[in-house]
Amino acid sequence: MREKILEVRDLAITFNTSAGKVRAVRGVDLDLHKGETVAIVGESGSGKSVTTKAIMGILSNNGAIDSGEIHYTFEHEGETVTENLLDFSKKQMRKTINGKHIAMIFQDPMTSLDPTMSIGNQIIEGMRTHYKTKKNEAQKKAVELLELVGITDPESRMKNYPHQLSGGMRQRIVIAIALACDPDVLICDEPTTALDVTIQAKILELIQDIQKKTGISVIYITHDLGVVAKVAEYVNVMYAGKIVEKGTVEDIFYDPKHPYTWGLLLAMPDLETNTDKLVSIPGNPPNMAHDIVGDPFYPRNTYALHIDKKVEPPLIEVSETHSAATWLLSEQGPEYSLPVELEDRITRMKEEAKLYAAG
Amino acid sequence: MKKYILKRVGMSVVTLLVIVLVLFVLMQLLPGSPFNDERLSIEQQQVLMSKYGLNDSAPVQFFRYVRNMLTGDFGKSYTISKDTDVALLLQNRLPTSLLLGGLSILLGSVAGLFLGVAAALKHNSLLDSAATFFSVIGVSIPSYVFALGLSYFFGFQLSWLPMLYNADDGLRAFALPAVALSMTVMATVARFTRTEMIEVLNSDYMQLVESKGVSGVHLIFKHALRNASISIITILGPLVVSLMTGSLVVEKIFSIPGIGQLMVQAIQSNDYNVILALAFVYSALYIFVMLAVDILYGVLDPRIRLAKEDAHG
Amino acid sequence: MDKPLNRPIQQTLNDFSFIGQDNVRVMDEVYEEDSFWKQLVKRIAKNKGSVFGFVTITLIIFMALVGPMISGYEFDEQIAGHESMAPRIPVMENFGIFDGSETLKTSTGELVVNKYETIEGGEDAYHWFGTDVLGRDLFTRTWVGTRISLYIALVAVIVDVFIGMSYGMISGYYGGKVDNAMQRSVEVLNGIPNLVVVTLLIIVLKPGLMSITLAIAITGWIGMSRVSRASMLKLKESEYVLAARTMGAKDMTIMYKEILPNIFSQLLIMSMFSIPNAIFTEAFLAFVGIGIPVPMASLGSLISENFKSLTTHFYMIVPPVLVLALLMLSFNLLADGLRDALDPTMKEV
Amino acid sequence: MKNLSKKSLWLSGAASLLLLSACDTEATDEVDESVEAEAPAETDEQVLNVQLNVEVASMDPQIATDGTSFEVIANTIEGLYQTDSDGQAVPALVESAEKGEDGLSYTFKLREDATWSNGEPVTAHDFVYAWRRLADPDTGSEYSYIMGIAGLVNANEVLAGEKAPEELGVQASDDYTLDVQLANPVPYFESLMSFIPFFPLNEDFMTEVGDSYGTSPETLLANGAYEVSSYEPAATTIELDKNEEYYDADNVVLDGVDYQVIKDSQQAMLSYQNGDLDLVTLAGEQVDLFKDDPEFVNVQAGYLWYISPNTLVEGLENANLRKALATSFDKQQITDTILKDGSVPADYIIPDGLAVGPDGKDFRETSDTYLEYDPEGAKESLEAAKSELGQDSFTFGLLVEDTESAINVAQVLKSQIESNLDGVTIEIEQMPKKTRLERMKQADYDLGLTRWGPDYADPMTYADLWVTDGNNNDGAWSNADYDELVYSSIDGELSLDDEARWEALKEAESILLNDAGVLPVYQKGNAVMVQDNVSGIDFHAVGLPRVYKFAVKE
Repeated sequence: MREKILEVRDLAITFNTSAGKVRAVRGVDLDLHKGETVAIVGESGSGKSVTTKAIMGILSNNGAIDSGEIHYTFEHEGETVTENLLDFSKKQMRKTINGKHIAMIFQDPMTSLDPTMSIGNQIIEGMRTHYKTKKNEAQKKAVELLELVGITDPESRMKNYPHQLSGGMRQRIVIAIALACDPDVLICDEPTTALDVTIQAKILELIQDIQKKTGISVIYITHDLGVVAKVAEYVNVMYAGKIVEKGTVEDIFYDPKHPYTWGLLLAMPDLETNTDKLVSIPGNPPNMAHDIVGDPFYPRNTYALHIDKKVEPPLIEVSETHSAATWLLSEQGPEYSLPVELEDRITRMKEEAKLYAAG
Repeated sequence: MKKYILKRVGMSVVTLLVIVLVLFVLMQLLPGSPFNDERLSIEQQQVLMSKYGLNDSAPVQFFRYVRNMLTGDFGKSYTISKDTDVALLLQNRLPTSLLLGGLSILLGSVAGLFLGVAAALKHNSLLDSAATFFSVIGVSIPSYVFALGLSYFFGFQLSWLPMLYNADDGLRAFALPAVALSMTVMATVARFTRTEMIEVLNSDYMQLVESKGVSGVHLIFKHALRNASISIITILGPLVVSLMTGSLVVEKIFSIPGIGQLMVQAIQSNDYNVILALAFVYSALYIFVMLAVDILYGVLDPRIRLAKEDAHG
Repeated sequence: MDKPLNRPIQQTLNDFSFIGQDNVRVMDEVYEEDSFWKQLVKRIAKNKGSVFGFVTITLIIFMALVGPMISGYEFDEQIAGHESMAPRIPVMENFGIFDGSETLKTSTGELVVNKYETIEGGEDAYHWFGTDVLGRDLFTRTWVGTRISLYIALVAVIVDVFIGMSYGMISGYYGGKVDNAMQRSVEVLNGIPNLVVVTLLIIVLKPGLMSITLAIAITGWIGMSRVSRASMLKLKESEYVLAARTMGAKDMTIMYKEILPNIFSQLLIMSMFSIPNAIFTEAFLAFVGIGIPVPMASLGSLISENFKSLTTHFYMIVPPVLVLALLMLSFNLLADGLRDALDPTMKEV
Repeated sequence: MKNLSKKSLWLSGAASLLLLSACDTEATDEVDESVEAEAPAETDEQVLNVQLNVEVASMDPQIATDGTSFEVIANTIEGLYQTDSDGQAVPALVESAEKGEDGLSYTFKLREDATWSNGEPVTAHDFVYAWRRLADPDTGSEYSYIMGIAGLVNANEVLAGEKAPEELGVQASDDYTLDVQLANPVPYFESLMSFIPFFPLNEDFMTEVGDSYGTSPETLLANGAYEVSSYEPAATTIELDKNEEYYDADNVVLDGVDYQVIKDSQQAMLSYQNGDLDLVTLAGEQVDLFKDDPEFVNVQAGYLWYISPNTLVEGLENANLRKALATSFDKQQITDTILKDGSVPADYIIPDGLAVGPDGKDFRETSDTYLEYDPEGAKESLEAAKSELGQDSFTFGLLVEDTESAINVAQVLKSQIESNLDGVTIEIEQMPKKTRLERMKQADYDLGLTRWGPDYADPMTYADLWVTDGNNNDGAWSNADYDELVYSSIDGELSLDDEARWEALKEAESILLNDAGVLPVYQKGNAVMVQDNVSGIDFHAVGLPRVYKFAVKE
């Protein structure tokens, strides 16, 4: 039985900037079940980080939540309760949710650790805050955590400062910090983007390992579909503050419906691609400070319909797990076929998967 | 760290020596002999000049000066307090000025930090604007205007605090001058703290700390302020300079026997040795503060404290 | 998860047909960003503080230029009998304020005097800000004095830009021994408190505008040199500079044609922060008695002059203090706004 | 016990009434003591709080040069003579003085009850020591030239280093007899003896403390009304206590004098109004607020402010031009609207109240005035100068020191000279006093606003300034007749005839001013506030500005 742990409904967030109001998130729905991994994929600025920051309650001061609900189910004093996190004050969030129930790993391990505090103290800080754990106990647990995240010689590392560690090590520390209070949900905001490719893989494996061991639920934010394929069970593709396609990994990789998802898939580097160059999505994401009329993706969409200029498409269900926001799926939509390169690639991916499964 | 400190100390000493040389050269260019009182004849002036060794060649005078200085001898005052050792003058006045300066820095930084942190936490709020406005006013109005205003209201109208310095009053005597002097400090610290705090509060690691569930006083002091303070202490140097400047006038208004008042007097009466000694003291104080800031910087910032010996902050 | 369409769609026949291949190229221009400067101006305009600053500075500059001409008095004109007269402004005098009367708190009781009524021809005289102890019109003097302070602001910026920026850029660009030597010299210069340098200098030279200018020139640029050196260090390793170098560009060309344009606007704004400092230095010199020579006036010298009458004729010190504070406030606010608008790290989101 | 004390108080009160009428000071003292013993809380210490505007530069009588230092020294050390409330020299340590018939020798008998605060008696040797010290070039005293003015035998030779200080014409024939030999008669010699540089010092004590003399209460000796209880070099507060060892201690009422250095006159006035100070000096505009106050006092100071024209500068060698400048500014306006402190216009160079002649009248009473404000006359003089010099426009720099009053006066001078004299431009150059003196001494100036304070009560303290090649004749004005009159009055024929000398000095003044060798501006006055419970402070125009010996604070 899938147990729903987090349910985001119609979340809309606006930032007040000197350039005017920026509508960063425009009605996002998201579901997370216990023990599962959901990925949010999109280009930078699509609103994926902002969504998760809203869940954590760490939006910057100039951000305002216009609408929506974030229902979170958790154990509180022995009872299972479901609360709308948006009703929580900042203080309540810190006290009851952050770290304790939902933890987060950030994009850049080089900047996400406090440079003036030792590693050990940063790890035990959460435990000391939430559970008033005794210092030596907390330290013992911190050493265990460091071992868990694969740091050798953990005792001596406790005294180190962030600048003395490499990027990969730091990300492991960040993971250890996130796990310190045994959270139910781990939000990983592009945890590998800033790392070398070889270390990326290791960190991903580490997160998967931990998930297996602890049964934690993970929200994974990335712009790299390659990563998604490795870690996620469910995928949400975000564009311009909205989810434009959602589905299982299979749905998204083998049967993508949205032209934007196509673009993302084509932009994945692939050794066996026949063409000389990577296909990229033309143009830039829209400026969210302007009002958006129609489908925000249409200016970059070679499959754009005339209606895209006027009306933003709704999410249209393809299967029980799969839906996409494109007029191509509408009943009146025209006939179309996937780009040839994409067809090729999907075929190859399926074959690889079979090989992988077989052997 | 040790090597780093040694290197910094060495640099400071060299700087100080160069400063003495520069001061000495400047002094040679000063118009007006210290002995041109209208009642002295040319012959007598010559006698006095040779008595004080002012007829020797410049290098001889310079080396003699440096040598004496190393033994704590700054020569004698020519005009302000005739025939008195400059060292004696300093000995009497320096502690007073240091106490006043220290009090002002303490008062100003605490108030400034408080204002700055409050403004940063309530960024873009009314409080923020008020704090900003207040601090800009603080740096915009000369401290002597504050000084006389304070003296008028609290000393004269309300009679709460003494208007004039009196050694018997203890710290009470410093209340008004310290407040007057600390206005600039407060304003500067507040402005700087606000900027730094906003930057730190928006940093990635603060998000991580918040996502751990840390909040309130702990968040502000252990993380935000600690990180912000690394940059905040760098303004200590400039602040000390502004305090020195301010003390010249504030000491005059409150009749405080400090080195600021002495400096103005020395400049106006061409008391060479006193000017040289005071310029040296000011420079030494400043360099010492800069050195302290650098070392403090290292203590606060593990990136410097633990850096390999060849690293440089 | 399908949501009902909440907007009626004006359906046309070709709504659901492809736009075609041209779509992408044509449409890419729609969201083209404003030019850099236009954006900057927009952002500044959003910041109330910097708008206030800009407007106030403009107003003060205007008054500095025009004020002395419209008062009908010369700045150094001592009108016998007009000494220490309180402000009197037409129209407003009818409301009982600025009518030229002042209350003297003498030790034998308060005394309301109106010199305009007692002196000959006083009925028709108007001194909008009053007069000083020598009988000079303070309105005229305040705006003449403002000119000096504005001139000093200009000097500060020029010094910052020409000396500070160049020094820092050269030091940062060449690095190594050159940098080391240059930085040590700055350290020494920086080790001498401005106070000492400025006062000694003014005494060695003759007090005057030239000396004040020189004093600011000697001490004012150090901060800027640091900033520009740091920018230079950052930029000189960048790809486009390396590219220019491999193409055989000369050092000077790289520095001034390749790097300078990229940091200039930022540094220029940094230099605005030195303006209040410079204005303040002048005011301080005036207070210690080595400022601009009489009978010329600067805001600083006016404050120190009229400070002596603070407890007797309070109104004398108000205009210069007000203008000085406003000027410093405005430059601070404007520079703050400009920096916020320019500095990406300070940008929101 | 209680009863008893009440009774004794009543008794002593009655006794004091009786005794007071009998005017027996000894007895009243006793009574006072008994009252004090009974109710010590009621008799607050009488301490006078006085504002100074500058720090004391030196507590050494032979080194000090400024009025502030003099004031503090004179409260603690007494010389042969002291100045009384009328400005006349009256005996202090001198019991009797004998003047030689030719006026070339003096024998002073000293009183034998005077002691230093360390218990040592004050003897004639202390004077001999101090005077030799004053004349010794090694001491570097700025006032050493006054020994020449006093006319002591060998004074000028000792000053020039040609003779040893021991050859100076002063000896102690015994502990209490001081013999002085003069090279020429000095009519004002006794008045000079009240001047601080001639005050005694104790040689033994000086040897003991060495260079540190006058750096702390321990390194100071007193033989006067008060002794220093708190002092350090350049201190902003100085405390004096009544000197119980003083021979005339019975006539000193105050328990002490506290000095506070306050440079800002507004702050000083606030403190005065607060009751923290008993005596302050007012500046400029403040006078308007306090001039009607019963506590307001105007005192005349001897200082003369004048413009020194540099006759070596092209144009200023012309007497008509100098005259034009001298008469083109309204002195009355300067004193009434700018200074307001009781300063008066000076149409002379020998100040009012400086010296009384053989006729018993003040010098000014019987002499003329010169160079009054006269814009029309100034214009005529200017026209004459223009045609003589063949030049239509003149630009002169005016050196002023950077004090508030000097700068304000200079600005009025500039404004008035320029508006009254077509074609004349004045450029003000302000600088610290020391720099101004240097520039003037090197004759590197056009016009200099300067001042001279009298050292002794005789017109000569001014007249000898402008002799040819005189030490302070910065403007190099020169007139043979003037030189002859002055030199003859110092040590020539005229010095023997008091009346002729007096007339000669009047003539000298007229020669100088009719040629506009200097351009007098004003004679300084001081506006001071004295709390109404304070009385008995003596203000003087010459030498010591203020004496507190007889001051009383109720």
